[in-house]
Amino acid sequence: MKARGVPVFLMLPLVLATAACRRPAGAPPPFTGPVTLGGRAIAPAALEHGREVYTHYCRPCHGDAGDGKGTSAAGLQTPPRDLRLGVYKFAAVPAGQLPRDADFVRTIRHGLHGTAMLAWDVPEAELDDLIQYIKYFAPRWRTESAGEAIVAAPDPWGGREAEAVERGKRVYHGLAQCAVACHPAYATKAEIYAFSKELTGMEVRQFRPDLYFAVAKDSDYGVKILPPDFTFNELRGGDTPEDIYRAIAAGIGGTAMPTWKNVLPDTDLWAMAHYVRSLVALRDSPEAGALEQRLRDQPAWSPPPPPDAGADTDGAGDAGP
Amino acid sequence: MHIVLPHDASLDGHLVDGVIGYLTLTTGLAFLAVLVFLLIAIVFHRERAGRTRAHHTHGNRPRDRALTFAVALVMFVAIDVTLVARTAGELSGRFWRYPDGDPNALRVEVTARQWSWTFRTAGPDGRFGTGDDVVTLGELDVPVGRPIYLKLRSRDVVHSLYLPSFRTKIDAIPGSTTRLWFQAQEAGRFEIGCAQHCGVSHYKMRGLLIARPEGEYHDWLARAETDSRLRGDAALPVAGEADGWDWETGR
Amino acid sequence: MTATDQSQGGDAGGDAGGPGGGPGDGLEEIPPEPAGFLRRHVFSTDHKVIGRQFLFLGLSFLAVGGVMAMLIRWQLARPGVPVPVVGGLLFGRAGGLISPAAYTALFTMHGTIMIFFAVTPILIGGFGNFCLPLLIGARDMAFPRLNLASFWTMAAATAVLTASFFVPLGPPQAGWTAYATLSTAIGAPGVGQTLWVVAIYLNGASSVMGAVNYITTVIRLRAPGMTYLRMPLTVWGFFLTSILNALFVPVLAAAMVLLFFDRVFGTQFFVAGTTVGAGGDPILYQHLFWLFGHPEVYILIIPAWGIVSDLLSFFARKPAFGYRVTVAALVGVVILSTVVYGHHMFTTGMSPLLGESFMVLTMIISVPTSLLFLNWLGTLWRGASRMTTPMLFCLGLVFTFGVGGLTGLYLADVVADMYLHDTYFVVGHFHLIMAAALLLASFAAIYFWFPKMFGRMMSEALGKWHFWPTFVSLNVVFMGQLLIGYAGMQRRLYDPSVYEFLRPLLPLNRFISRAAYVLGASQLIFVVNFFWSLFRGQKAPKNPWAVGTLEWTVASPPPHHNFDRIPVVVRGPHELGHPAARALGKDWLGQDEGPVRPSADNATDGSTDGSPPDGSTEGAA
Amino acid sequence: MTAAASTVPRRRELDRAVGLLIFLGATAMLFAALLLAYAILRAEAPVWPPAGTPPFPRGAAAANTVVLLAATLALRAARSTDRRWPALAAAALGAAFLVLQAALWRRLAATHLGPSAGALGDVFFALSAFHALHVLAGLVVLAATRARPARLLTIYWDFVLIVWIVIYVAVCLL
Repeated sequence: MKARGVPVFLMLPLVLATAACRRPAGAPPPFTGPVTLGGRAIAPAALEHGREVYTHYCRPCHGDAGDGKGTSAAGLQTPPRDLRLGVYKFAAVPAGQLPRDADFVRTIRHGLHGTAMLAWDVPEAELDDLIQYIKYFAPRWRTESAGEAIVAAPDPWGGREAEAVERGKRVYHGLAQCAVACHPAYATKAEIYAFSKELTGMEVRQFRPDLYFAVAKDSDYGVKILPPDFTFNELRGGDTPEDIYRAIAAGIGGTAMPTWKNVLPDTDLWAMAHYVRSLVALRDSPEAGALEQRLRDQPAWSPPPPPDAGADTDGAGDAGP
Repeated sequence: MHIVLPHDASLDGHLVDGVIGYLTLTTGLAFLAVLVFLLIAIVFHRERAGRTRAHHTHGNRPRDRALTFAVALVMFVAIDVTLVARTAGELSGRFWRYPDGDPNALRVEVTARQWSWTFRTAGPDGRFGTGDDVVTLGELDVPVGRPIYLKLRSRDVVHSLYLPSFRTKIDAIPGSTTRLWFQAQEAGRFEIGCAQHCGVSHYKMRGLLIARPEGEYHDWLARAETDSRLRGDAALPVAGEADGWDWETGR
Repeated sequence: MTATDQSQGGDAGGDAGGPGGGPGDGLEEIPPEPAGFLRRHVFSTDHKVIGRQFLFLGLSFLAVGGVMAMLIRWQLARPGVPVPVVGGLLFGRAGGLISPAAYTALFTMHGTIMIFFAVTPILIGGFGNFCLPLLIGARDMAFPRLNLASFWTMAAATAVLTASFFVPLGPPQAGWTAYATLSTAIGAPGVGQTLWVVAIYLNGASSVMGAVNYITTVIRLRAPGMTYLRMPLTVWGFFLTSILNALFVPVLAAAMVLLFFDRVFGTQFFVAGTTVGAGGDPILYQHLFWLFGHPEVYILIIPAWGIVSDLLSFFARKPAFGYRVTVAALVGVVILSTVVYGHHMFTTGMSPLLGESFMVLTMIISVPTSLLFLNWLGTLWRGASRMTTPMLFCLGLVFTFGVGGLTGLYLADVVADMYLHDTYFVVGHFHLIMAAALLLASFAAIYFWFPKMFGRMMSEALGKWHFWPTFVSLNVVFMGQLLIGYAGMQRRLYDPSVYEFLRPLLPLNRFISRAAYVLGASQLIFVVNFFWSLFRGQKAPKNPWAVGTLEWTVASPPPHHNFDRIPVVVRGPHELGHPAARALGKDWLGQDEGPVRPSADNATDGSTDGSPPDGSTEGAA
Repeated sequence: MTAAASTVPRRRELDRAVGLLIFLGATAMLFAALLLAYAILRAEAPVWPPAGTPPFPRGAAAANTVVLLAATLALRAARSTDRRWPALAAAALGAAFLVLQAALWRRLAATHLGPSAGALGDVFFALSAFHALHVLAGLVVLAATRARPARLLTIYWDFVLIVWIVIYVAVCLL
């Protein structure tokens, strides 16, 4: 009867040998020596460990090759990042520069809201290896280093949030002109005209027809990206005033959202952050519907007569002709 | 401690609760009887002074056998048979009577993947695969008081759409389509879970079901349709690849 | 085949057969005891040595699986908090806390180890091997070398499984059921899952080798007079379990073969979804798995039922009530167990007709099980129970099995299952049956046969100290799981607080975890008792429990060849409290105990089992 | 003593026959489960063989069947003679069967019928490869008995042949 055990024992080495020799297509080869990433030499053991962590948490979407084409990726509404590009949306560095490790940590631990990028519970102790492995996918990291961090100035509006929101509304529509070609507007045309004239001295005489909707913009990721409608969409990078400040100040890498830091004074950036935050608070509330209704029902607006008519009408926007 | 069933927001959840309650009652009584019998046997029929010898019987007499079979049969009829009868009726009358021909039902295509849910409704025109399809990630918006008819597929591994507040769940399986229907009876936000182990982050696969009164749902749908259109969601591949989701025939 | 080689040298043992005639008569040579340490203790073909090896293997893995359970409970009580004491050692890379990946691996390996590498070796491998030949009056198994191969195949399986902890990407993480496609390359790219498949296949090979051996042994090697209806119920348990093993473990093996091909050769039997070109079917895996998996539940529990049926009779000092009905019930369960597996798949969208059929069949299985249960109660009724440690564990099993069995009805019902499926209710239910009941049966068996296995008694006092905390905490843990599941908590969640509706359950989870630690800690009493008794225990007499089955007619521990003379069996296994024995100054009669004058008391009972001493000489051939 | 000496091996032989039957029953369950998997996959497929599958080389597989049949017959012949050559022929034919199967797999893999190419190739490869392992086991036992086959080995060999014929008919012909 012993003979019946024989096939089993015969199979064993065969089985183990064949089992061990399959490697996922496209995955980086085994690491043999240290790799310099972002100016730091990373040990091969750390990268191999990073590969394990990556495979456990990231692989279904971002894929073995880091190309954002994992098994589960197809059909995702916000496509998973192609990590080979070395372009990242959310980081506290000027848009287009490489993020700092703290930015990776924030994105991995807190996720990107409204996407399949959830807040993963990768243990703190394993995060660094994972981040270095993620960097390995992008050749940029072997020659460049992370950008200078954009440090948030202290919020100058503490205790004066209502004032901040009011100022932010003006900056959003009048100074930063967010609604000109990207974001939806949240003010009447007359208001926007007035804000713009007040803050820049320029007269906005023409509006795009779909002023109250966002406009999909080209991006470096090969897909069009729709800027969020703050009263309807979740903000990917988080919706605390700090998160919003960061997104405004640093910009969104690879997209049309530029870096505003040093373009506008910090007071105004914070004011916009508070304003956007106030819009986010409307989400799924009757007030959002009311605002929408008010904008839809605003009286037909036509630009005031050319400048010779009068130079100092800085009154309310609805002081139309 | 807080051990209650989750809040029931569904049309038929009380039937499930009824079955569970009925089972708890009947099996509880049966077990109580067993326990009493067991305790008597243990306490009084144990070896002690004055009781050194057991009653010698093999329990093979017709009387013994008749008694055993009778008790087993009574239990079977009292619990199992009534339960099966009740369940079969509820299944054919409610849970397995899918609203195939019901024009009022809201049809939703659910795609499960590691580790999120995608919900696609047909949008205002009522047809899938057109530009006004509404696609949402992790959030299922439904009207109150209408049958919600889900068809599910999975991109990668087996998942299970679990609606604790609606007392139901159904697996999403790669390569085939499963279905489920339920109806929300009240507005509110309810959690959607994944019940089938689907990998390391299985526990993260949480979704939200938002039930709105019909009017609010309408407003939401219009807004979401615009959003989906601007985003170009209609171009997204769905889990079923090219063959489409067959809403006409049963499965 | 090889037993003959060994037996050729033996003397013919002229008087071995005894008076009854039959196949053992004059033909069973006493095989010589092998010489050398390796031959005697490591690569022995002696069923008693192999049984002890299986027992030690199973107990070691029981400890490993138990520690894993404690870690799982730690995570559920304190999500994301580093594990005290052992955290740095086990999860150093994650900073001493259990990461989601580690947690997934933990519950996968906990289930795998407990079912395939703890309970199976302890009950079927350990006690099956040790008891079967002794209880039917044989010198060894029918195929001793196959028996040896069976153990070492199991050992190879454990080695492969252990190896999976040390490969890149770590141990398997697809759950003990390893549902496709999570267990294919789509969800589990690592080598660990492949090793798991190999380990389960080897484990199955070991089980089938054991089953071939057990069935042949029971069919061919019963002592003269040991008719099927005089076999102890323990033997019936192992016999029926072996039949299920031989029939259904191959189905699991087939699933493993196909899964192996999917993983290694790139076939697509179970692969579907986005990556599929042609049609694989993940549900096919579930069908194959549960076609095996449901009988597996009975494969594990039937030996426990057999053992408990015997032990209840022994310690109630009363014949097993309705022996034939019990046997018929066991056979009925075996037959029905093959056609009910679909109740594991109610939520896979099976057709209504199929779903209702499986529901009805599953409900029908409650008839034989309740007959069995009622017979246990009948055995206890009007007995003179001796509350020894094995008896306490048996009574504990009766209790937990009652709860576990009744909660099965919730899951057999399609409507209730829609809500309860894949929640902790399922976990509680099968832990009550598979963990609590099997653990209690294993302990009962260990306390009962320890004297025969090792020649020393275990401490009764420590045994009772072991029983009470075990029994209480066991029930708290698993009934707590039932409650948690009733409140809606899904299985296999790393951190339930992700769900708002589960957050109020945290205090109960903490409470369950504490009970689980008590359960774990009380096993230390058993460990102490076991090893202390092994070396320091009181020497065991031949028949410390005063019962009549054949293993108690030989020395403790039995000699290499078990029986100097193959016994001739004249009566059933449970002649306790027998009036005829009164004349002999005791309350039991041995199965091979010479002719006893049938007494009037016996006749009035209408008993058919106490058949005339020389009535049956049914040969095994 | 002579009587005893003649009965003990007979009893052992019977023990082994019982054991072998149970073992073959278990193995039959294994192949039955594999064939069941095949049947389910086939029943679920809209067309069979799946669209785009090249025609199966039935002739080559039939030739292998003949070789295995010849091996079985040779083994049977070896039981009724004292000569060594039928058993050696059986061993050679069995080995030839394995070599031919390997050649067939290579050929199939080259023509998009190998594993991972499609359902038909998957099924044939899995079933035939697993069956080949059983043929290999038979060869090992034959070698272990130094080409003096026991009766039980011929039963096992018959079983392996029957399994192969079932696989051939079910996968290649139907």
